Amino acid sequence: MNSDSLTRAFVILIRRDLMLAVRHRAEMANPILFFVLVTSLFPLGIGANPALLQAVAPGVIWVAALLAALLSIENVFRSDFEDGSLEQYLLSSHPLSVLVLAKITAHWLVTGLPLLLISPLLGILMGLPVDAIKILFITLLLGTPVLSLIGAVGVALTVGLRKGGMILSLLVLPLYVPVLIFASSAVDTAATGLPVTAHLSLIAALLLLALSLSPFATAAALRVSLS
Amino acid sequence: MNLEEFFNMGGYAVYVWSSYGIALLVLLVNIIAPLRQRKKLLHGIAATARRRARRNA
Amino acid sequence: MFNNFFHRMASPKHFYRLAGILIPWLAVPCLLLTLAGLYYGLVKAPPDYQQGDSYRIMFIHVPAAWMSMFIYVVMAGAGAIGLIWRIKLAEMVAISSAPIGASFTFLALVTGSIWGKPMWGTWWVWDARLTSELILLFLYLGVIALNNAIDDKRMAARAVAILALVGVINIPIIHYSVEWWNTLHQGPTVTKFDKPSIHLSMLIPLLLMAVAFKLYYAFVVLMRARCEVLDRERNSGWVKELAEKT
Amino acid sequence: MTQSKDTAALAAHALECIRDDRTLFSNLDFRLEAGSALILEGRNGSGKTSLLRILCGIRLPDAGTVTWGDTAIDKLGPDYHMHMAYIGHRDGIKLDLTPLENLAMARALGMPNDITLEAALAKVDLAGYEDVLTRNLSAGQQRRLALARLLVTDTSLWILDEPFTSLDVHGISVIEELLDAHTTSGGMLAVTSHHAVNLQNTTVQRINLSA
Repeated sequence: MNSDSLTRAFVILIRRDLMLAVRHRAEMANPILFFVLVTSLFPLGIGANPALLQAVAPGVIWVAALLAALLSIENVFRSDFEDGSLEQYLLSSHPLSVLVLAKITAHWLVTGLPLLLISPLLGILMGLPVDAIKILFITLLLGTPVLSLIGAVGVALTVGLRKGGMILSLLVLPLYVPVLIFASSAVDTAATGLPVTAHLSLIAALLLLALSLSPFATAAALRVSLS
Repeated sequence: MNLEEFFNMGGYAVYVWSSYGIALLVLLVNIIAPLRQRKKLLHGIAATARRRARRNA
Repeated sequence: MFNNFFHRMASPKHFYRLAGILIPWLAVPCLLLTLAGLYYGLVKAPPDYQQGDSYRIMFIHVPAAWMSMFIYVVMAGAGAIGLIWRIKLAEMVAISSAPIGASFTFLALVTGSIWGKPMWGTWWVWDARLTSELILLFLYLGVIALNNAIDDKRMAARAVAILALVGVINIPIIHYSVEWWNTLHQGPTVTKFDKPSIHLSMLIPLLLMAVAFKLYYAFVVLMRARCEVLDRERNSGWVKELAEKT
Repeated sequence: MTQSKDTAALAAHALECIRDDRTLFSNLDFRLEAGSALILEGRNGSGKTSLLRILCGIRLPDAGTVTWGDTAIDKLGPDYHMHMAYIGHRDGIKLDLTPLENLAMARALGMPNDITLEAALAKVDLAGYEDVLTRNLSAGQQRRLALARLLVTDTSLWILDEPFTSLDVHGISVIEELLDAHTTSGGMLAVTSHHAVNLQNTTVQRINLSA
């Protein structure tokens, strides 16, 4: 199986998913709106005291991002399962884990990236200092792919179930804990002006681990769900 | 170490005995559950076998 | 010889009979060890100079916490064996281990918070170990929920195996990140939740209880696995005969 | 159609399949050679679809093995899948893409052959619908588009589950022609169908699962 046809399949699959997403442009806005809405609920709940808001801002923004990612990860395989294309990936002459990685990359471009781009706005909303916003941006840049990769394993395990959504959060949220801890503490530390290289390198390590293991776990889970 | 002192547990009786009580409860439940399930399974299998026999007879 | 044994063991009928024989041989020593552990722990061991007698909760809490980790690893291992070599027996052991592991995790959480009450005055403390146990409980509940959600038993077992493997890779990461998080947000009032310095009189009951819990897990997982065998082999002849007899 | 046909054969050995405690079939054996077709018959729920999915390698048999050129298909993985194509109950095409985009995707997933996508569409009588959104095609046209996927990759084994569903008389004859051309040029076919599948000069095996 020569590798150039594999990379071609990888690129074509990503381009096709992006095309599909563009044709459902309205749906692309959902994760962003959810992210902004959940974040702006907290000041209403906690009160507008700037010092307090700034103290909780990293954790609040990151929990909101995490929930937005979880909400949107569900349809990475759902539509393919319903119209039968998922079976075709299993039967392709390319390794399933590569095709799965293409699907996850496309999903991240459609949902993870927008969360990233809007995060500075939320940083301002919550009164974060500028360099904390920069670090927030970097943690989301490194962290949201991890959310998509780990989430994909959960989706693959529950894609065959009628009400898979409920179980998905129970399966996936515990696995999100390390990213949440390192990322929100990175932004917190940055707000106090201390160096954050340790935090960012840990998140980067999580990303590499997820990148190398999650496609195989997701492929194995898809084979089980479709058998 | 007489009995009364033993149960008092140096004033922490509530905490120590509630912990051991809950432990005993959890461990017993995990033994009883499979026993009851086994009985239920066997009765269920026997019942379906009888029903199927009656249907064929 | 070994291959024949393994092949014979793998047949559900033989496993059911063999497990039936093994269970009492595991249950009796477990009971004896537990009684010994309780005697040495509750009666013989001296009170701690700092915590008085409340530290005796340790003899339940610590072995339960060890078991919660141990069972998850065994579950992931059995799941992997079932997934790779498609051995039904391994699948059944993995499925049967989940509720037992969840029970021990719950037990560790409850006894941990009860033990913390006299020391810190509150029922729940975001201590590193307790927080890790809480997340481990969610992982167990995820495994049990996934197993119940899938109707086909063989597919459920394979899905659970994958989830358990993903979980077992994440457990050390979660543990490390929670430890790291705990040192970060170390509140001034929270004293480090460590065991009192262990000397022999306290170590013996701890080890006795730890071994007793392992034996307990062994015979309870066999009991649950036997139920799995009956459930899966309900249509085969020997199960019907067995059902008629009882 | 210049499709290279290697001589590997698909063979089933003592296959068994159990669903909800019912044995659908057990120790099922057959061998499918180049240029021949296997037609599966049987009542609904007799396990026809399960057998096809076992032959594809999507579903694991409860006992027995499926071999492709004397190697078990689960060992081969993609090396087996490159030689086969499967069309199930669901069409496996995206309704929000055009037929050309769908076929381009199907070609990317397999080993491309040298037929153009437009020619493949013409063969299933969909010439002129290249850029119509698949959502706007009729069910019969969508089914023919799904079957057009067979033409854009170099596959010798076609596994089809009720290919003629929602096709009209004309559609059925178009597809039968394609199946016939495939088998006469050395291809292999495993198909379930309630309609009679008349193939001219190909050796046909019939297996009835509810006999």
